[in-house]
Order: sequence, then structure tokens, then C-alpha cells
Amino acid sequence: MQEKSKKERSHADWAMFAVGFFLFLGIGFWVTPKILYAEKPQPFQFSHALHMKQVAEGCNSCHWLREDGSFSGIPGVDVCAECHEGEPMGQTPEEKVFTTQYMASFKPIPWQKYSKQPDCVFFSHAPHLKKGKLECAKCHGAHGESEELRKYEYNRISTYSRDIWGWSILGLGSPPERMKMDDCAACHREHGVRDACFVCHK
Amino acid sequence: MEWDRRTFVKFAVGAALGLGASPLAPKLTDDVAIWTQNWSWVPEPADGEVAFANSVNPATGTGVKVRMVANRTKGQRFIRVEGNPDHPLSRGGVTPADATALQLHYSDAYRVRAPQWREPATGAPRRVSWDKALNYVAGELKKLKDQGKEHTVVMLGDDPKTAESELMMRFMASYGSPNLAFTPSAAQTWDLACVLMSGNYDIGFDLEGAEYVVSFGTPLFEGFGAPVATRKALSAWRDNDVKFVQVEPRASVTAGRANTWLACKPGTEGAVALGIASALVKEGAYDKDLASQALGFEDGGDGPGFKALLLNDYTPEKVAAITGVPKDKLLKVAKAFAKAPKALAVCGPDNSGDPGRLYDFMAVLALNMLKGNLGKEGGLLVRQPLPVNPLGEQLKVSAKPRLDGGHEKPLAVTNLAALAEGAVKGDPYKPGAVIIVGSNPLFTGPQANLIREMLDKAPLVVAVTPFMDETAQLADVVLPAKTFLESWGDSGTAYGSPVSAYGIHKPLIAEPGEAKATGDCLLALAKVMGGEVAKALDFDNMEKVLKTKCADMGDFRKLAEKGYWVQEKPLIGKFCFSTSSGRPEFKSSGLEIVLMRMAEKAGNKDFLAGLGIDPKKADLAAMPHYQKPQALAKVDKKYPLLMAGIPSLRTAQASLPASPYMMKVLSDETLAYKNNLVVEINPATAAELGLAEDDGIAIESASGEIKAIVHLFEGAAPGMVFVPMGLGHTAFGEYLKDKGDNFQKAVMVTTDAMSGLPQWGLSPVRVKKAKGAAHV
Amino acid sequence: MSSSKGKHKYGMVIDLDKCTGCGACSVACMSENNIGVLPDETDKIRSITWLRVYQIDNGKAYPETEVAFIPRPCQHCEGSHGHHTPCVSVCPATATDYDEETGIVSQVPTRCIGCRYCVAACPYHARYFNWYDVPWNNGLDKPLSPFVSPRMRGTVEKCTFCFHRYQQAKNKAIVEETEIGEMDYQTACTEACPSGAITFGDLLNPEHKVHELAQEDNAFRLLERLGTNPKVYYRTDREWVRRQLDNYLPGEQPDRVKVGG
Amino acid sequence: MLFCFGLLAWAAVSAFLCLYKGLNQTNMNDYYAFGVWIVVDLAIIALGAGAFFTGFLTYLLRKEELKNIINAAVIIGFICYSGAIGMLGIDIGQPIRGWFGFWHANVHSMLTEVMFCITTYLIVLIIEFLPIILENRQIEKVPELGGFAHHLHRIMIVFAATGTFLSFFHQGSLGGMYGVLYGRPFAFRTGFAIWPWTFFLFILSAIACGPSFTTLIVMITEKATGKKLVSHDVKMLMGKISGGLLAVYVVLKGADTLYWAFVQTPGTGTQLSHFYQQSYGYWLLFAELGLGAVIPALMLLTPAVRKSYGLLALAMALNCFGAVMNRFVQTIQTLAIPVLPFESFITYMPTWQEWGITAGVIAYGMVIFSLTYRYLPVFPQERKLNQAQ
Repeated sequence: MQEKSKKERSHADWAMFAVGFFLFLGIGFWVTPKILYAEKPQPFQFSHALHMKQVAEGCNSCHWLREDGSFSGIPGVDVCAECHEGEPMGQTPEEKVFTTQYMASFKPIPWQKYSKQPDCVFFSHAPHLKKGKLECAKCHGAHGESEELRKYEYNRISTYSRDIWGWSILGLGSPPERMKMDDCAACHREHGVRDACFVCHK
Repeated sequence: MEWDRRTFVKFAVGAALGLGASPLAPKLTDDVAIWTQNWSWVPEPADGEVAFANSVNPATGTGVKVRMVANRTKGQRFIRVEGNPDHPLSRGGVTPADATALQLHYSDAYRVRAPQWREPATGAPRRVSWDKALNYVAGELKKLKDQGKEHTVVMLGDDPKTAESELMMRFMASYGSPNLAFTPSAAQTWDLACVLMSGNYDIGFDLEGAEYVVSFGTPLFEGFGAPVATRKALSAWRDNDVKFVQVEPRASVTAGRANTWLACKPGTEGAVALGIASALVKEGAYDKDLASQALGFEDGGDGPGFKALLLNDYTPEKVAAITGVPKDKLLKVAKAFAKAPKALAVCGPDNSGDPGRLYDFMAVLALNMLKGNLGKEGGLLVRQPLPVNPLGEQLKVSAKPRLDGGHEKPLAVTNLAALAEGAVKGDPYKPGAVIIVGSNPLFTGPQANLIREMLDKAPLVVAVTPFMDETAQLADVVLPAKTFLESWGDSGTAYGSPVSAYGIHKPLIAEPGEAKATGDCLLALAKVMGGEVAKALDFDNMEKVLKTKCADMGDFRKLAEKGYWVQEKPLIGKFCFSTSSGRPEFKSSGLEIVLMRMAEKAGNKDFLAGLGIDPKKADLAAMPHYQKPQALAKVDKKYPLLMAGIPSLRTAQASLPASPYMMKVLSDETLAYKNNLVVEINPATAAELGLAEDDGIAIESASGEIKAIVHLFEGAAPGMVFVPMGLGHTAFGEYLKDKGDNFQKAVMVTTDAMSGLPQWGLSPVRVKKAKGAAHV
Repeated sequence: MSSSKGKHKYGMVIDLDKCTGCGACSVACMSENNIGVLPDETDKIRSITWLRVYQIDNGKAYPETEVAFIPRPCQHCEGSHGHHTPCVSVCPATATDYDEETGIVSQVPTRCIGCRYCVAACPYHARYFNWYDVPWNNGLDKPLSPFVSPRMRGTVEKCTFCFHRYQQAKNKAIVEETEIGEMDYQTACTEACPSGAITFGDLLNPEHKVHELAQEDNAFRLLERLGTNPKVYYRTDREWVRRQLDNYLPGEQPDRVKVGG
Repeated sequence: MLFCFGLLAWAAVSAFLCLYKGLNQTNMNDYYAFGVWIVVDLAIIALGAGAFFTGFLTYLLRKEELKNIINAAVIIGFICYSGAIGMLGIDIGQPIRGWFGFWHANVHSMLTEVMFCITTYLIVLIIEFLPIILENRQIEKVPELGGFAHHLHRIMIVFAATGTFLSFFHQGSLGGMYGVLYGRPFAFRTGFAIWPWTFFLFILSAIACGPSFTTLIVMITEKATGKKLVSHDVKMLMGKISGGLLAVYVVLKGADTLYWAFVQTPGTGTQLSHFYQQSYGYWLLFAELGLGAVIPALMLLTPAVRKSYGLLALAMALNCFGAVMNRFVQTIQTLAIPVLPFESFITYMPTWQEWGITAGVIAYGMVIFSLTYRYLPVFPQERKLNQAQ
């Protein structure tokens, strides 16, 4: 082999240093989400947009505030059944699945909830809807207008839905891209809402 | 270029820095921290729509409100039992047993989920189908009947006031056995006393209406009547500055709550009542109208009257000698009692829950009569009868001799202990089968060891129970019952209540599993038995039973919704004496008749001594007077101490086991570090016995022994050992098993001669040092 | 944007002359707050009992002995000089705070790092460390309430004055567009007590019963001389009981002593 | 050494149990929220104060003589601090989220202050330790590293200053930790602004015992190796510094104790005797203050004592004993004394797991110190002092 001058060698060394650095930096960025997140399928597809056209009261038609101040959340099959008869109303295979596998036996549908907060969180829709007059989209984004259900991923370690940390691996963004405690706190702070721990924790 | 060590090191350092600059590390750090916040083994209770329903806890009589949550995917479940604020008696309050009823309901370790049958060959319990279990029991019973031994079948129940108990009575009557016994209770003694002296039963104490109360040895705030309702009275007393006096040997909770505690010798509470009555009469501070009407107050043809008895035998000095209560203290209370416009004397179950002594109860009733309390606000009120219908025609009870020999006793009352004793002795016959419905006598006694012997003797033991309790563990067949939350059932008026109250519970959530409502178990058995029995219990299910029973209580759906029926107004000013004389009787004509009959039977044998009565003072027999309890008589060199129980709402309620949460709130004075039972002994007594705090001891009686460690308590009467009750289970799994020891194991049952009821409040015992664990 | 309506100071008045030590409050609290239970709970210094009922006696010889019971929830100390709550001020991870709106001292187990400094700081032993993993998986997890998050080993917990009930009451009030009434927010222990010994409400609200009760002559607080400024008041007519609820020098008279640690 | 590794193995088992099964493996409980670990933590951090204070004297006040012992001081400091942090990691219930204390810090908490300062100061210590490592003969050969070491040396004063600042603070905060517990009349102290007097007393006590401990370790090492490592005048100087500070400490601590005993305590209705009950009698007070402070202070201020190798070592040992006792009393007795009048006194005795971790930290210290002594030029005077041999 040829002899290289010391300087050249040093350059080459540092080049390897750079290669190592950028290679692993890339790997770190690319591999982290791969390690961390896993996908879970939704039981079948669902178009919010389609349903929004059918219902009278927008989101409120299927997700409402109960009289005791709690929130009804994802509707049960009984709610679906208020419109859906025994037979499919449309042509989609999705609806077929729904009608035969769930409607027929009133079996609960195992939806994956994008916005599910951990158990220690006390989140109450009532103050946000009634007092804060927030739009649903403020936190849920365009979910209510979506044609189909997005990919649902969860964090293998923390079990959280990926929507909580946000899809950016750096955790950038703010609601609706992200639903971290910091986001709640920021909005509270901005609107002068007190932020004692128990306001959001149980 | 070469790839030598230096290059590699540079590359590696670069790689490390690169990875470090990527989000990997911080993100993982954050996520593992979040992981610790969401460990999979920490449950996440499912959320959903909340609903409420009313019910009644038959074990406590408390009107409860049950909170349920319906999760969208996981369905509905109970999450809480709360007080029903609308219930007129319990008014939203609960006992620990109510508040934690769900732990009993849901605990895997407590519940029986399927019928169980013990393989006769191996003795190992097996899970079987209902059919098999019922057919087996019915078959055995039929066999006995075929052998003409139907009267040897024993059935034991807990509470005689429920619809289930009426089914049990109908079952036994139609089947043909007289051996049906329920847990003995003070209600029995009190009803006897009331009927004998006033001709009425169903009489309650108007605690809330009273302005001065003296309680004679009954643990008002530990185990009396409906615990919540009683405590509401305490609350009212405090708000209205009502004073109350507790007469008993121990500085109990009730004594601590009282404004005055009269510490008397054990078993002498009745004498204190007579002492007060005597003072009232002496001062002329009594209801002279009533006295002038009454039978046996003044001396009469048949001998000296009650007045003379009081003034001669129960002077303050004499009473002080009997009871150990100083004369001036006694008189102070008597004066206050005389002075208060609404002063009430209360008696009831004693600290150990035993039924009390008839003459004592009569003494307390007499004191109330002298005060003119009958039918008076703040006095004794007769309850409006519950508007319930019988479940069919009255059936004749078999006339065969009873195992408890009760038919030969003066008042023919059933006596569970005597029944067991008879069964064990095989006198007059051996038990053919024992069926235990909704109770756990093997643990709750009286005198648990005696019951165990009886069951050991019986060829067939059947337990109908929601829990795998001690009795069920021993049974040949176990029929799984439902808890009150998932079944139809009811409860009656509690002891001492001034108004009638009825509770009803219904299935709130259709829980999975094979259990049936207790009543339905009986109905199912009856159906399989067929014949007379099936005819006597001809109902589809318990709901139908209750519909029949409650037909006169208005709309059944609404009643079930509400969960209770309570008498609207107390019957004030509505009291009429229904004795055979139609008058108040200080000398009971009823008793006199009984005694006359006995005298006839006995011929010229002295039957009075057997009743604990000095034949020289035969005229006492029909009057309230102080009779030394049998247990006291049995104290001797061998068993020099008296043992009594310590009741607590924290340890148990009726025959229910304590819940894990109830166990959790037991203090170090009840159950000490490493599950040692703690018993109270007066420091002076302990010194005599050479015992120090935390010493391990064994308490032995003639019937058995229990292990405990010593707690020196100034409030314990000298010469006694006080033992917490309800602990020392050998069933129910890790939360309850082997925690402390069972008071009932050392109990020596005696009998109250006149009423014929068993007594277990005081047992003669001795104490031995044993190895004990440290006490924290 | 919500303007925080109303400032409260929730507190309790516990009538020791009514308390019969039955433990209903304590277990009601457990069932309300998903408190863990271990097979062996006799090690009382590691047993979690947010509302512990202490038994005391006057120490006199028979037959002068008397017993009394002291239910002890978290006292929700306001502390002296501006909410310097003993436990809140020491927590390094801000896992506990003093809520200005309600005066309630929170505890967030998911934030807690388990250093136990707060346990040391609380003179009432109102704070409990989870020494063990609770074995829930035996049917006892069934009745757990969704309104309170069960705790994990290694964290501290304590009485919250059933804050989730405040939250629920608030939600209801929001939906009904009213204010929270006295009866809309009551703690589990208050409701449970069969002898009505516990009264709960807003000490600042003249319409709430506690407002009067707390100001009565024989109302006082546990260890108030320390200056913790608790929000749980006790009342009793028994001098000996009162004497045992704070430290006094031999000559001192409880009702004469100036309070303020 | 083998013995040390045995201890470390014991510690490893203990640590595993405590982390896997939880702190129920200890005998701590809701009354003794802190146990032997915290006592040892506080004690070794106090003893480790030698590092910063010697650094302060050496670099900032330019006590040139102390150059001879500063390396040892830094290493001991490093051992103490890293050991303490390691123990704390096991002591908290949720080590995995221990960093919440930094991320969600509560600025009012003395513990926050402690956490921030001791970690920051540990970093400073590592930086101060680096040049010593880089002076290893093998490492010195690498030219870049040599230059780096040289540069480090030159700016060491900045780190010493930072270390001084941080340490003054967290030593104080450690004391503050107890002094602020106004729910604990035994520990509570009034103070100045936001700092209770214990804040200042702990600083004093730490800077008084730190130099002693450093010197003591050096002396033990001398005995163990049979070599002279540091000239006696340096040790005497360290002793004098310790003694002077200890004297100030004795005066102030005395004043504090008297005020606390005769004004503050009766003011809250407590009798002093209440604090010294059961196993915690007045003897503790005398042991801590008499044997552990007054006597060593007098000894260290006596030139004759300082001259004598043995007496100097004894005085310093007593000084360290006093500091440890103080930390023990502040931690354990504070928690032991019932505050609720109706509560009874309970005792605490660590489990073998607790002792294991404690022993492990000590073993860790011995191992590290041996290794550094073996491989690094810890004692500049060593060669000179041992030329005769």
C-alpha cells in the first residue's frame, strides 16, 4: 500500500468521523420511530365526512355531553343502530362488515382511539365545549371531516396513541398535531385558566 | 485509506455522537418514564356512563344507592355502594359492610360460583351441575322421608324476618321436620318481655325522640339494631344536647360516647335498672296512673307486689352491692332519669350479640312503664305491622320432638345451641341432614365448636350461600347463592326500631355465573323434591315470591325502584295493653300461667330451682328481678376469668365476612402486626396474671381455646378478658384467613333459664401465656 | 377562555363527639378512591389509609376510662405566609400543589418520583408511600372507580378531598349553567358517616354549614400550633380529647393558647 | 480488595431486590420515610465537602500548600458525591422517572436545590478529576490529551469557583431540607429569608468536617501503604482550617440549639424531653455536640494536638463522627419523634438489603480510591517524601 502523509490520514480519519456521525444521526432519526411505534388496524373503515352529511347536528349527533356533565365519547352500536337498520344502507364492504359482524349481534366495535389520554388524566369535555367554547377541531383537527380513518399507531413502551406525542419524532407541533400535557397547559395559560395539578389529573 | 484503530475510534465516536444527537435517547428516556406511569399490572378502570339504583343491604338494613358504570366495550359493572339519602332511617349513612359490599360481591376468593358436591369416596369437593346437586340433595332427603326420618333433618337460617326464611319455614313444615332454627336474637327476648308485661310485641325505642337515655349493657353504637339509624340518633342527641348513660362493664365505644358511664359488674345491668326503678318509686317519681291500673304493682292477694320488691330488695345500697355501681352515681342517674320529661331506658343484644336475659329485659321494660313511656314520644312505641302477605296458607309444623327440646321449655323458644347439643348427643335422635341457608354458623356460633361437632355428625350437610365460608367448606353440597346486588330479596325491621321498615333488593346487573338467589335455590330444591314440598313452595322465582309478599305495598315496580317501605309516622299515643288482664302487668299473668302449667307437669318436684328461682321467693318468678347469669355461677378456680366479646362494625356485620377493606381499617388494638388477635385485659388483672403488654396468650374455656396477644386496657373490667369478635376465619382466602382467632371458639354457651334462649355473652375462661409476636 | 369563577376554601368540620369510630368513612374513602389493599395490612406503618381513624383514650384508670376516635384525612394545610403547605413546598418534582381555587392539596402519583420528602414533611402522617405493588388481579379490580387513577408502587398518595367529585360537580354545573351548590360536592367520607360527624363545604361561603361550625368556640384544628393552617376542623366538648390533639406544656390551657407556629 | 468486591456483590443483590421488588425490601415505612441511606447520603456529602472547600482554599484563596492534598480531596469528593447519587437512585420509589425532579422542578423545594447542585457539582468534580486521570503515565503520552490536561489545569480555578458556589448552596440546602420542615418541631428552625438556620449550620459543619475527612483518608492511606503521601504541615493546616470552622460551628450550633430548646420548642407546646425519649436520649445530643464537635474543635485548635499524627487523626475522626451524628440525628430522630400527641414512638432498624447498599457505597469508595492511588499521580509530594526509602 501507499504511504500517506500524516495530514492526509488525519483528514481521512475525520472524514470517517463525519461519516459515523451523520450515518448514525440519520439512523437515530429514522430508527427511533420504527423501534417505538407499532400499528394497530381499525376494525373497519369509517368515513366521518360521509356521516357528517347525514346527521343533523354535526359532531354532536354522535358524540354528546351527557346531562351529568360527562361526555359520551365514541358511540356504541346502539347509537349506530338509531340510523342503520338491519340492512346496509350503502354499498361499501366496510358497511357490510359493520352490519354483519357488529350490528347483527350488537357486538361492541373495538375502535382504536387516536386521542386516548392515559388513565391518570382527567379531561372533561364540558368546560371546554361549554365554557371555553372550543371547536372540536381545536384538538381533534380534521378528524371530523376525514374520509377514512388514519393509520393508528401506538407507542410500544408507553402504550400511548402516537397522536399524543405527535407524529413528529421530535415532538414538534401543537394541537391538533399533538396532545401533550404541555399543550393543555399552554392553552390554559394562554386563556388564564388556572393550572392546579388536579384540574387535569385524577 | 486504512481502517485502523484510530479510524475506527473516530468513526465510533462520531457514531456515538450522531446517535446522541438524534432523538433516540431522550425519547426513550421519556417513554420509559411514561411506561412507569402505565404499568400493565396497575389496572385502568374502564370508564363509561354512570347510573344509580336503590337497594337494601339485608345484612345491615341500610338503604343503599348502588353506582354502576357502563363501558362501551366492557359492559356494565358496579363501582360503588353508597348510602341512599332518601331512606328515612339510614338517610345516606352507611356501615363499613355496606360501603365495601362490592368487595364481597366481586372477590374471587370469597365467592362460590358454581354448585359443588363432595365425592363421597374421596371426600374431595367437585364442581357439578345444578341438576346433579339438586337431585342429590332431593334424593337424600327423600330417602330420609322414606325412612320416616324426615324430622331428623335440621335447617339453619340467619334472619327469620326475610322472605327466604318464610320459604324455609314452609319447606320444613311441608317436608315434616320441626328442626328449623335461626340465629338467636335479642328481638326474641324483647318480644317475650313485651308480650308478657304489655301484651304487645313489635315494640321499638324512640331513640331520636328521647331527651335522656339509659342503655343497659347494649352496645348502642357498636352492634344495636340498624347501625346507621341508631347513629343518626346519636347525631341528633349531640345536636340537641341529649345526655345518655351507658351501663356496662367495659369502657366501650358506646360508653365512650356516653355522657355518663356506669361501670357495673358483668351481667348485672338488669339490677341497675331495678335500682333506678326503686329510686323512682321511692321518690314517687313514676306514672302513678299506670301503676294504679297495673297488675302486681302494689301488694296483692298473691303476695308482695313489684313496688315492695323494688323498695325492699333493690335499695341503692343493695344494688350497689350487686352491681358495683356506687350508690351516689346510681342515684344521680336515677334523679336525672326522673327529672327528664322524656327519659328512655334501652335494652338489647349484649356486646357479644347474645339475646340477653328475659328478667333483665323485663326490668328495663318495667322501668319504662314506671316512667310512663309506653306509646310516648321518646319512649317505647309499638310498630305498625308491616303490610306483608303470607306466602300461602299457614302450614302445620311437625309435632315431632325437637332436637333442642324446646317444646319442653317454659316458653318453647327455639335454641340453636340446644339444638346442636341435642344433635351432638343424639338426644332424642341423630341429625339426618343439616341444611344451612345463607348463614355461617360454623364461624358465628354460638359456640362454634359445638356447631362443628353437629355438622361432623350429620351424614349430609348442605350449604346455600354466596360465599365459600367455613360452613360451605365443610358441606357435602354447596349451592351458590347470589349477593343482594344481583338478586331479589328483602329485609325486615331491625331490632329496636320505633317504626316498621322493609327493604327490597333486586338484580341490578345480570352478572355472569351460575349462582341463584337464595330463595330461588330453595324454590329449585322444592321443585325437584316435588310433592307436598313443591306444593308449599309453588313459585316460579323469588320475584314472584316478593310480588305476593308485597302485594299490599303499592305498585311493585315502584317499590323495587325505591328499595324500601317505611312506616310513615311513629304510633305516638297509640298504645293499648293487650295482656290477658288488659292491664299493664308488673307481675305477668302470662308467666304465672306458664309456671302453673309447669308446676302441674312437675308434680311436686321443685321445678323453680331449674329456672334459677329460689323456691322461697316463688312470687318473684312472674316479676322482673335480678337473676345471676349462669355463666357467673360457673366461674371457678379452673376458669377464674370471664370472657366477653368486643363488637365492632369494622370486623363483621351479621353473618357476613369482613371485606378486605374492613380488615384494612382494623387497628393495632384489634389485629396486631402479623395478624395476631389482640385482647383487652385490665392492667391490674394482667398484673395478677403476670401478663405484660404484647404477651402472647391462649384463652381457654371448657369448650375450646383461642390464641391472642395481650393489650392492657384501663377500660377493661378487672377479672375479665375482652375479645374482638368476627376474626379468625379459616375460609375466604388470603385477605381474611388466619387473621386473629375466633371468639366463638372459646365461648361456653349457657341458657337463660326462663326464656330458654342461649347465652354466650360471658364465658368462664382461663388465660395461659403462649408465644406471641411483637406488637407494633 | 374561562374566567375562573369563585374562590373556595373547602374544608371539614369533624364532630368528635359524634364519631363512633365505626370506620365507614375510612372504607368509603377506600372504595371511592381505589385504595389498594394487601393481603396483610397489619403493618400499619405501611398501610395506606387516606382517612385513618385513630383511637385515643384518656388514660385514666377503671372506671374513669374514656375512649374517643379521631378521623384524620389529609388536613389540606394552607400553611402560613401564602400557602406554604408543609408537603407542597418540599416536593422536588411538583407532584403536589395547593390549588388556589379550592384550597385543596393535590397529589399526582404519576408525577411523583417517590422521594418521600413530603411524607417526612407532613406532621399528620396523612401521606402514604406505596411500598408494594397492589395485587389487584383477584376480582378486587372489578369495582375500581374510573374517576380516580389507581397508583403504582413507589409513589406517594393521600386524601384529595375527593377532588374528582368537585370536578364532576363542576362539569354538571357547567352543563346546567349553575354554580356548584353545597350538596353538589361532598366527599365520600362525609356522605358515608352514619352519625353525620363529618361536615364538608366551603369555609369561605357563609351559606355552607362548615362556615359557621369552623368558627364555633370549641372548633379547633389538629396540631394547629405548628402553623400548618389546616382546613380540617375538629370539635368536641371533651377537654381531654382536645388536649390530645395538639402539644401543650403542662400548664397550658388549649383554649387560651395563641395559635400560630 | 476481595473483601471490597464481596461487599459490592452484597450491594448488587440488595440493589436488585430493592429495584425489582420495591422498597418493601427495606425497613423504611411511612413513619421513617427516610432511613439509613439518607443518613449515609447526607453524611458522605458532608464528608465530601472537603473537595469543594479544599478546592476553594487552594484555587481561590491560593493556599499553595493545599496543592498537595487537593487531588485526594477531589477524588474523595467524587466518590462521595457519585456514591450519594447512586444511593439516591435506589432510595427513590421511581428511579426511572427520577429526572422529573429536574424537568418539573419545584423551585421552592430544598430537595430540588440539592438535586440540581449535586448533579451539577458532580459534573464539576468529574471535570476536576479529569486532569488527574489525564496525568496517568499512559494517557499522558497522547499529545492531544496532554495539551487538553494542561488547559484544564489552567481554568481549574473557574470550576473551583463554580464548585464552591454550588456546594455552599447545596450543603446548605441539605440542612435546609430539615430546617424547613415546620411540621417537625424537632427539625424546624427559623432562619434568614428563605433559609432556615440549619442551612448555614450544615454549610459550616460540612466545610468543617470535609477537610478533616480528606486528611483522615489520606492518613489511612498512608498507614495502609506505609508511605508518606502528604507532608504533615499540610495535614496540620487542614486540621487548623477544620478546627477553626468547627469552632465557629460549635458557637452557632450551640446558640441555635439553645434557642430551639428553650424558646422555640416550648412555644409550640412541646417539652424538650419529648424529643429525647426511648432509644433517642439526651446522650445523642452530647455525643453529637460534645464528642463530635466541642472536643475535636478544642483539639484541632491546639497546636500540640495538630503536631501529633495520632491525635490529629483522632480529632479529625471525631470531627467526622460529629458530622455523621448530626446527619443521623437530623434525619432519623426528626422522623422518630411523634408529632401527633397520641401517636407512639416506633423504632427503625435497617434490613440487610439496606445495609448492603450502604456497605456497597463504602466498598465502591475504597475500590475507586485504591485504583486512583494505584494508577494516577494523586500525591505530588509522594516521591519527595519517600526518597529516603
